[in-house]
Amino acid sequence: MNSNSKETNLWKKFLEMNGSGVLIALISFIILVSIISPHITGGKYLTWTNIIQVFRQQTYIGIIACGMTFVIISGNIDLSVGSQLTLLTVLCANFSHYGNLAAIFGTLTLGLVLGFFNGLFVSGLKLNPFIVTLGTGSIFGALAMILTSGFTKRADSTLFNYIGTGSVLGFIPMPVLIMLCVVLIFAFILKRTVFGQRIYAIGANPKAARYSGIRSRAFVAITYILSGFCCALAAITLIARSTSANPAVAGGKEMDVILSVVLGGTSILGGKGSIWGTVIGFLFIGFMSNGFTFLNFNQYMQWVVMGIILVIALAIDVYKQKGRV
Amino acid sequence: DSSKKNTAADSGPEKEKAYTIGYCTMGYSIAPWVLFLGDNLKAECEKRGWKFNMLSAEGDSELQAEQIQTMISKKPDLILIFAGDASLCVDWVKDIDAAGIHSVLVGMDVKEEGRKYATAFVGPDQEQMTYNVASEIIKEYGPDAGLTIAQIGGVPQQYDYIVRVKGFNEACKNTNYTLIEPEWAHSNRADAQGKMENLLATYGDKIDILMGYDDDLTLGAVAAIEEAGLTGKIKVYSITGMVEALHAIEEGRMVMTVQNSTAEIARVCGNVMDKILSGESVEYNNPSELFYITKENVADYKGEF
Amino acid sequence: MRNLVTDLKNMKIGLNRFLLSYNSVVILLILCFFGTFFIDGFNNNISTIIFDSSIYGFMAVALGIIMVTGNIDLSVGFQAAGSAVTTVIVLDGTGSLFLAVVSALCVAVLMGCINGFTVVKLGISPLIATIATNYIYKGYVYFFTKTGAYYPQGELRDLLKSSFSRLRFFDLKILSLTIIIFILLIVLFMFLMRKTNFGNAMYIAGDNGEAGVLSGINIKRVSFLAYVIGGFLCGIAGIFLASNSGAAMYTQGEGRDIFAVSACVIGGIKMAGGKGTLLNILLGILIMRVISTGMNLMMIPSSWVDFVSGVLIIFVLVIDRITSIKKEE
Amino acid sequence: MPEKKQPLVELKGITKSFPGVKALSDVSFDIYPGEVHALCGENGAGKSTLIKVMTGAHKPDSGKIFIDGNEIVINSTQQAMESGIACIYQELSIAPQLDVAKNVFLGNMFVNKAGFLDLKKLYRETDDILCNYIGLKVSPKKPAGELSVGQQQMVEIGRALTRRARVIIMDEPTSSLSESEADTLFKLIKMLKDDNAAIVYISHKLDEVMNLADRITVIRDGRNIITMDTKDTTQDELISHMIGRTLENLYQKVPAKQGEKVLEVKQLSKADVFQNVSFSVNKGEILGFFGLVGAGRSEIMRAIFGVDKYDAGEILINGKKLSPGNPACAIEAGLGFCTEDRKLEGLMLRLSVLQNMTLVKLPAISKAGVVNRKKQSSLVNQYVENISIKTPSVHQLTGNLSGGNQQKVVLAKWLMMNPDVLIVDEPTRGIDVGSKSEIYGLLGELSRNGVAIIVVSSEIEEIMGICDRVITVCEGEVTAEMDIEGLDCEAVLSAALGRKHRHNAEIVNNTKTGNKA
Ligand SMILES: Nc1ncnc2c1ncn2[C@@H]1O[C@H](COP(=O)(O)OP(=O)(O)OP(=O)(O)O)[C@@H](O)[C@H]1O
Ligand SMILES: Nc1ncnc2c1ncn2[C@@H]1O[C@H](COP(=O)(O)OP(=O)(O)OP(=O)(O)O)[C@@H](O)[C@H]1O
Ligand SMILES: [Mg+2]
Ligand SMILES: [Mg+2]
Repeated sequence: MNSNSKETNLWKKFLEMNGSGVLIALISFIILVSIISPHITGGKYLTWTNIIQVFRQQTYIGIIACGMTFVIISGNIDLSVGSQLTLLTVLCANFSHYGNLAAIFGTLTLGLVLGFFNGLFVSGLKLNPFIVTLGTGSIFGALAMILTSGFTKRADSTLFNYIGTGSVLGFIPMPVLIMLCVVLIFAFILKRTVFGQRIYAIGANPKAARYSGIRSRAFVAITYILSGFCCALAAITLIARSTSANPAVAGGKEMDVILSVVLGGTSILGGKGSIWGTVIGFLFIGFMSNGFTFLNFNQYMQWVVMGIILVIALAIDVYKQKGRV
Repeated sequence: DSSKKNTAADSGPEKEKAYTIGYCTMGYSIAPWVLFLGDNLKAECEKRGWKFNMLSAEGDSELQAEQIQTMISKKPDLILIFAGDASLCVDWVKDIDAAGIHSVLVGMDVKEEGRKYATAFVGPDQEQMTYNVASEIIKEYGPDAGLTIAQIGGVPQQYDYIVRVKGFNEACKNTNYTLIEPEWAHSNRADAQGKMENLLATYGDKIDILMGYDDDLTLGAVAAIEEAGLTGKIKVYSITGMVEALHAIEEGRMVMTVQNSTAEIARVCGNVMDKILSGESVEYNNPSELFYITKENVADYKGEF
Repeated sequence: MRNLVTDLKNMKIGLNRFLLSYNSVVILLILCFFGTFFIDGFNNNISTIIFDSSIYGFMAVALGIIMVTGNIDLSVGFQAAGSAVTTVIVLDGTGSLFLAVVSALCVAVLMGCINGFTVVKLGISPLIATIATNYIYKGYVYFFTKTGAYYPQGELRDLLKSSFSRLRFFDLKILSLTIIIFILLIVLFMFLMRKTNFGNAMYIAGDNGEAGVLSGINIKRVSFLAYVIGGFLCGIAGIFLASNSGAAMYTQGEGRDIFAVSACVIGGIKMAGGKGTLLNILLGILIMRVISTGMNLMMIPSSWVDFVSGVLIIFVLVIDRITSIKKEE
Repeated sequence: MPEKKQPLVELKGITKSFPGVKALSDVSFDIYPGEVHALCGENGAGKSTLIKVMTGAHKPDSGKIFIDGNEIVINSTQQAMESGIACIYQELSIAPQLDVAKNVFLGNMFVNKAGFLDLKKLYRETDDILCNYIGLKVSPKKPAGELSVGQQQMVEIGRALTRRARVIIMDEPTSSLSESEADTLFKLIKMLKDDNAAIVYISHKLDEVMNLADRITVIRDGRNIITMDTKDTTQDELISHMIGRTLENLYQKVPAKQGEKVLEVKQLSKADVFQNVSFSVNKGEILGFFGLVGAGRSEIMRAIFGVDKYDAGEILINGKKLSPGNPACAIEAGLGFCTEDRKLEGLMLRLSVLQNMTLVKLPAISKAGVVNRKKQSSLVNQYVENISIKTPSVHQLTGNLSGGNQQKVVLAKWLMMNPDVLIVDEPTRGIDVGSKSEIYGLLGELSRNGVAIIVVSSEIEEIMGICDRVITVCEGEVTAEMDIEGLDCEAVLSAALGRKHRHNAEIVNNTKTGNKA
């Protein structure tokens, strides 16, 4: 190993960190917007309320992304989360008419069930995760339509109002608090527990994992169940906030989720990644769409710019991975 | 010319013939309003003991074009169309006409060049609807009040939203109002709330008026306004007329909504279909009444959903 | 002469391969049987099914070719829509159909290059890369279609309509220009993929790219070109889409990628790459179209179509799995 | 070698470093037409890297490359091939779904005038090569993935032949070849020599090297040590050059006292893989499993460990029956299994040394599922020292370690769970003598600590050197079980060959025990 000076070492460490490339892109984007926006819309971008707002808007993406991180690290993918979220919000809205507990527990259980189905197909029957979850996705989505026949369901419950609009210490909104809890717990599981460590192993080399006595299939199934659970949790916060659910709710949200995870430096090949990176990922997306409002961009501008920024951010991450296996 | 078309007159004397009505909608479940339109039309037909066949394109005009063809090949007595795109609809009514079937446009009219092929149009002029809302605003504050107006819509490429935005902006042309780029919530109330938060974070109380193009979404935005404690400061105008919206108006969280009543449309449509199928001639335009609901008259109405 | 012999031999091999992917054939036959006997108006719609299959087929084939090289492209839909928009813009501006077509193809190929660049040169994982580029193409399409369907004025529109998808020989829908060109292209690319060095390299790229590189094949170029070809095919799709509805629309791009993926998978293309023929894809497309048209004819809500195709995808995978287990034993 | 002739390829002062490792520093190497030039060195010495520089798979940081005396810069593998350099890489590079023929001619397919593939010629030529050169009796149309590892290796050798190259590089070609296959290879090499081709030969099987090579170049830690003519050197001298110290006897066996029976296998059978395998191992015993490649030993071990299913028979550990088809249970019962293929079955190449080593141990060093980080790293560091794993840090990705060190990481993983029975399959395949002796030492120490060890190996000396007892397997059947005491290779070999192929035994015998001086 050749010796280098302290700060370059620090710099190296920073680059080694998952999603640091995106972090760079994010920071520069924020700076750019906060400089430009006053001249365009006169809006102050970098304010506490705005930051909190981004967190709150990304709550449900964030929660799902945490689950997705597990799935992707274990070398699989779940394209059905969008439809799961839709189905679960719709169901949650229905349940809410039978009382809070029914709503919350009903939704969570069903989340687990949906996840279980994916897990069954992927690790039980060893089917290709990408395609299977594509399939289950369209099934769940269709179910949401069929069950509701498209009708917007409305949830009414005081507890929900509290979850949706309440806040802790007066400045941390309830949904954000829930998300933070999920983030911390999942980060802990991933980094510090046997389960987490073995998820990495499975993603890196399933065969070797099996030869080391890891019950890979069970573990993979569990990651999907976790993902389903997260969707349920997200559905609850979503309902709590908007008190209404229609089957159009979460069309295409899975893309946002996957982008968040991958932007965070989690390898789509599995075996590498972190929750911390995922947090950067979904904040990045949140700050972007929020920033576009500050720049008074219209939809097509947003899409073009978003696409370009994404490519750049991802390219940076690839570039700094060069030379490492 | 509806003479050559097969009507009760030439399809047998019996009055109580069970007709089949084909309904091609741009999307059954993409928004509550569309859904209720479908259900009410269905009710109208079944009330008369007619068969009601629905094909829904879920927002995909390409698919709707296919479904029109499918519907034609089914040879119903009359085809109702809630068009996803007024200009493409020209071709559709042409084909339907060529197949010798009556076509009635519901909720959304076809472009001029198509009107000679269609038998009738039922429903409000959506462009006019938002135009009128804007006129109300102008009447209220005057054209040079320098208002800042935020807009929130559903799906950017969905035709009914496109015309609504168009109508509103037309009306605002010769004023000195500043219209912020519309935000699109993709038929998701939570998103609408988020978008509104962003707008508030950006413009704060600079925003004088919010124009919402669908109550379901408007209500999301209203929630955001409440949280920001700007209720009453920001005047909220909207359309469709949901129950919740009427409550909001009563409680002063919204100023106005337009009840574009699907029941009303369906009722008128029913009468029109009766006429057509019994061979009578009908006006092309059959406007359904629009109700502009404000605090004053809100008590007289009850929302549909 | 010799070549002829070998050609014939390979045709035979091709036939065998075709029959090896029998599960999709069986599914298709069953569906058609069901359709002809239980859905009235199905037979009159067969030509329509084939017609639509070929229009959407271009995109599926584009994706399939890319999948063979072990990559994926989730932006086929908006590449096609992009080409459609370009066709209309140029036609509207210049009034020259020729220019319109040429520029549409150029734009589409350019999009393909962009994808190729992000995946191959920048080395971003294809799934993510094409999700990202998709935003760009989306933006481009939406910019022109944001006020609804965008079409050239007056008789130019009729020109556009009558020029491509409405062109037929002997006024038979089954002999539409669309279908003929589609079949020609399929044959052409099948030939390319089976009989040329380039095609062979595509399979190597998907099978074990590293090995290819070590034995001096320029795998990167192959994968890149696959994306370019994909773009080109989407370009053609776009032109026919534009001509079919005489306009460019945002919805021409929405959700097509999912259709394409499903078609490829149901046909039997492997995600891992290195396997599958265009015949597989063809089957997949037909199956998808038969289902959606059939259910339309039965007046079944289109959400059920999604449901069924979802079930079908999983079903096919399960069958696949079982047969592969059988092979192992 | 006739020195006046001009070297075909000459490397001068090649330097190459990877992040964290300096693989090559100022290495020079030359090769003349008609000679076999062996390249020797420990794992991680830089052999593969050097030849990858020669074939354009790696770009050197500095240094010159001359071909026929004039300097060139090799930018791509393609360019290297055009200038007549072909290579059989250490890691298999087979396209599994393509058929054999297309694999043999990978990258230089026949194209007719029209520009289309000439498949007829392809299969004709392939047939010719398979029969006349590499003696492989498989259909050219069979997917390469269905061949055995050895056969795949032969396909790659065939690939190198089709290039009509002037320089053919072979990086550990025999590591997964059966004796007969290896024999064909040696014949091939002789033939190529006579065609005045130059061959660079890398192998850890030093007897092969001594037999084949005209010259030997030794590199250590990425530096030139010496280049010498084979005829003026001995194997021991070579070894001392390689590891920088003289290695007194590779196998010093300190007999361990044996305890009671730990593992007992009764009538284990699996249709047409192995039949009625019965044996048992005691505490502190090292039991050898000898057989030719493809005899079915790995399958037996995999079945015991529960990776594969088996049809009949039962397995007892400490008298308790082991439930089949579940490695997790086997591990709980105190069984450890160090597989034959490191990269595929042993390691997570994209994970760190630390993560790899503690994979099995994790539950033991964690409370309520939460890993105790301190214990983890201290444990790992301790093992890294004890079995001297060469790595910049415990956080280095195992993919960047060299073969020997990777193997040690795998071993460490199993040592950590301190097993009652440890199965090691080909523990020293592709591993240098230095590490070899260390690994043997390790196994011996384990046995003295009362661990029962099963060693699967294709190298007779290994068996003779470290085992107390040997079981020979031939075509899935146990043909003999003998104590090593006063046993000679002959008996073991002929037992392994099932007596039928007496003649074949001679060949193997010669190549194996030929030059043990
Ligand atoms: N891609 C790589 N990235 C980082 N380090 C590498 C890479 N390839 C090789 N190395 C390092 O370079 C050194 C030389 O590796 P090389 O494979 O040439 O050794 P070798 O002599 O071939 O060993 P073996 O006999 O086990 O094959 C080793 O320390 C290895 O860790
Ligand atoms: N990758 C493979 N594909 C197909 N058959 C294989 C493969 N590897 C081994 N075999 C076959 O399985 C049987 C047992 O192989 P196995 O490797 O277990 O033998 P072995 O005695 O362990 O030899 P080795 O020295 O390689 O361990 C043999 O018939 C062999 O040809
Ligand atoms: Mg090596
Ligand atoms: Mg073995």
